[in-house]
Amino acid sequence: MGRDPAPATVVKPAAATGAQAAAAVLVATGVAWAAGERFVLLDLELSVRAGELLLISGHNGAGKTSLLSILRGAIAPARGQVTLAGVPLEDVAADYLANHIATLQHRPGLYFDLTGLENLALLSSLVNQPLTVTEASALLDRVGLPREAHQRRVRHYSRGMQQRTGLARVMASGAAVWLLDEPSTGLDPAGRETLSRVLRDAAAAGTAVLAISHDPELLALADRHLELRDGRLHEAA
Amino acid sequence: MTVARITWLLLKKDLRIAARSREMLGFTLLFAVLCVIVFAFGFLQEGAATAGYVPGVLWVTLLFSSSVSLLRLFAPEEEGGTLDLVSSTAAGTLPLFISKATMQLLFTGLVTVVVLPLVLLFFNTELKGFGQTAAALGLGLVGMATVGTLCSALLVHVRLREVLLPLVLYPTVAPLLISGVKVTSIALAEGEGTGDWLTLMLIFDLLFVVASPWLHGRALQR
Amino acid sequence: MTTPTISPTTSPESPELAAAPRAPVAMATRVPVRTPAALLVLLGVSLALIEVALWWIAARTPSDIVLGLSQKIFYFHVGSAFAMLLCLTSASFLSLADLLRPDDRADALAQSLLEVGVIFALCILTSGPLWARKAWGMYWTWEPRLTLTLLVTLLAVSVIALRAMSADSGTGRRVGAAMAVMGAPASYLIHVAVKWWGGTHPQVIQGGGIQNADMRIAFWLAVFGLLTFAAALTATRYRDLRLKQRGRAIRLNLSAHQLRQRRA
Amino acid sequence: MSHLRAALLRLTAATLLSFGPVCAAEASAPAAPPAAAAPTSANPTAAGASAPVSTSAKRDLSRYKEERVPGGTFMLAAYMVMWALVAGFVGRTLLRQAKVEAELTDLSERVDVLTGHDGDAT
Repeated sequence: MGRDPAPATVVKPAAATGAQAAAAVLVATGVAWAAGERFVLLDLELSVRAGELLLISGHNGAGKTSLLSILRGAIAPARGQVTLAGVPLEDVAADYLANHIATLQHRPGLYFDLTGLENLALLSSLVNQPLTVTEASALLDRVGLPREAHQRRVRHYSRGMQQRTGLARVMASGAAVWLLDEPSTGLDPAGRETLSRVLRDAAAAGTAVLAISHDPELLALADRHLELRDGRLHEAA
Repeated sequence: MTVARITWLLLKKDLRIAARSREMLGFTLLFAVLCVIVFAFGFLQEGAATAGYVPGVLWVTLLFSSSVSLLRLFAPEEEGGTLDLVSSTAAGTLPLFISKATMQLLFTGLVTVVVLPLVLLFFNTELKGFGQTAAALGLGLVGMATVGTLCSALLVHVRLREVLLPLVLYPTVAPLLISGVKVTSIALAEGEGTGDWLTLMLIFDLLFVVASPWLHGRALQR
Repeated sequence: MTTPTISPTTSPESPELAAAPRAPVAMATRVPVRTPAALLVLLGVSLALIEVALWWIAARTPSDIVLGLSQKIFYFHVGSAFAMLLCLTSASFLSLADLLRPDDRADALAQSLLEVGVIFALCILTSGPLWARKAWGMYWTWEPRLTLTLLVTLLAVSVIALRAMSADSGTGRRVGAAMAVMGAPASYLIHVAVKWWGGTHPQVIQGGGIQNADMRIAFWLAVFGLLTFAAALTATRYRDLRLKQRGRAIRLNLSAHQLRQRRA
Repeated sequence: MSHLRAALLRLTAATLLSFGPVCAAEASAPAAPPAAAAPTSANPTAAGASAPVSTSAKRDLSRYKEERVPGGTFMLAAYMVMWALVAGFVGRTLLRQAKVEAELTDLSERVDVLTGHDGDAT
């Protein structure tokens, strides 16, 4: 590995008011979001701390994906606000946001007509973390992408391989917050193993990892497990 | 500096993707050729296609084929879900816009290079006033590429955009189209007085080149 | 007019929600639930002007030597054209304002102006050809002013359709606004098209003006009548859209209330 | 809303009334060559002095002798279509407005029930 995939010191914590507050990187207060004329999220409170692996689950249509979009600043909440290191998201410049929050969604966030290596090289230079070929290659090795696939186009990857490459993109971004939507989709048992290891390592290195998942393997690993119900987050049993 | 660097990165990527999916360019060229042939059929009079239709056929073919390629302009981003990643760069949305507009310009430029001789050949016309025609085509393509990229970007997440794209694009580029046809017909007839039309096209180009990236940034903000 | 009264106190907005930093949708300020008197006055003035104009046209203006009675469409045709251009260009500017700083009022006003503009455009597009059949010997020519008017109308209709299709999504609103802004140069061109492209459209106002006093009076009566009428129509539509925004906000608040009740 | 409706009816009626005699005059008049078109009955005084709209000068008049386009009818048709368009728009607006108003009444009642307010609390 050329460098640590997730330097923890990128985001400076806000003025410390206590041990907990100091470590909270991404905080949502009173967040509400409506689909059409119905509130899906309401009075939602959440704080994601640096170095923790936080899992969110909830039934279909509970608003998990919308919550993720709000947390990464893609859509503005109807009410309430989200702060990144104490700064409201709407005041954070788009590129700063892109540098500090990395997301993995249903689509892997890759160009299908570029190879895995080219994707990593391009997308990492966009967030000011340019990777050398060796570094990119090492990352792809780390997520378990076969060597011969590095130079193939992503279009010819299987769903699981695309997911792995997407994970490598998140690791390459060097972001302090990871937001992952169902990261284990399409992964085989070995892939899940890899995913668990990568997330644990990232959290250990100080990254705040928030994943939407129902994967028991990840649940066993998580520091906290919250359930999204009735528009709010509850401690899961 | 950042703008230039990121734009180059994105443009290089687009060129690479275009080179790897050559089918797209090939099919667009085929479509343009087909357009010309169909127009020739449509305007057949007493067994010969009439030369008077050359400017119209040329410009309308260019407009149609540019709409076809505009509908695919953001396809690589949509397919892999990278639009968010490339539109939130340190230089904002500008590099994305410039790289896409450049791609569209290159694309339609290539189509023009193929279509122009073909139209002249099919309609038995000699190319006179080449300078004026080239200037009009150049100005027209620049304007159409910038406005087209804006339309394409606006409609990425919109349902029924295949229908909506022409509805926005054609009224907006109508001034360019009308003056382009005028200049071409004057030039082909070796007439005088294309200067005013070219100036008009230049004014609209300037307006489009300045306004389109700005509107793009405003409309796609978070 | 029978209108419901919705007093601010009946809003289910709980204090903590009211204090939330961002309003959800369209909560902004007062909505005129009663038809404002000004609107009725405007409507009355416009209708009176139009009736006087009609009478003046029928009774006082001369008949054209060549065109006969068909020339008498001129007054309302040009009046409608003024109204259309005014509506569509102001819709473009308001859309621009909404893009710069999202404002529900600007959005609603732009929407109503677009709709009224389209209605007047349709008026022009029917009265024009009927006049042209007599004057030019055909219903339609590909004359720049006609062509551009048709194109701009199509653009405006597609913006309205886009908004209707995308309900109240932010994307639809921004895209629609950008589309409306893009129509502005074409709208301006309609105004100058005849001069630049040398179309056959008569240039009565720009070239020389109207000589006959009765014709001039009828003309300005029709123009002001139609402009005020357009304003009244826009105001009516605007009020409707604002009421709709208000209804949406109330329904949102109701849903918040229900969600909280379910939790308790 | 009744104001609007009444006003619209009046307007349409006025249009028809004011143009009725004019058109009848043209229809009944013998199809004279347009160059010599007589001033309409409604307008005996002004016509002699009137200048036609400036565009008529260039026109080739011969065609009109043969063609005889019923200009008055066309004009009336144009006015009718225009008012029909406007009336359609206004009608639709009124319908939509009535719907929105009914909805708002319903909503405010529901809100009152939920919050325990009296209906007329102001």
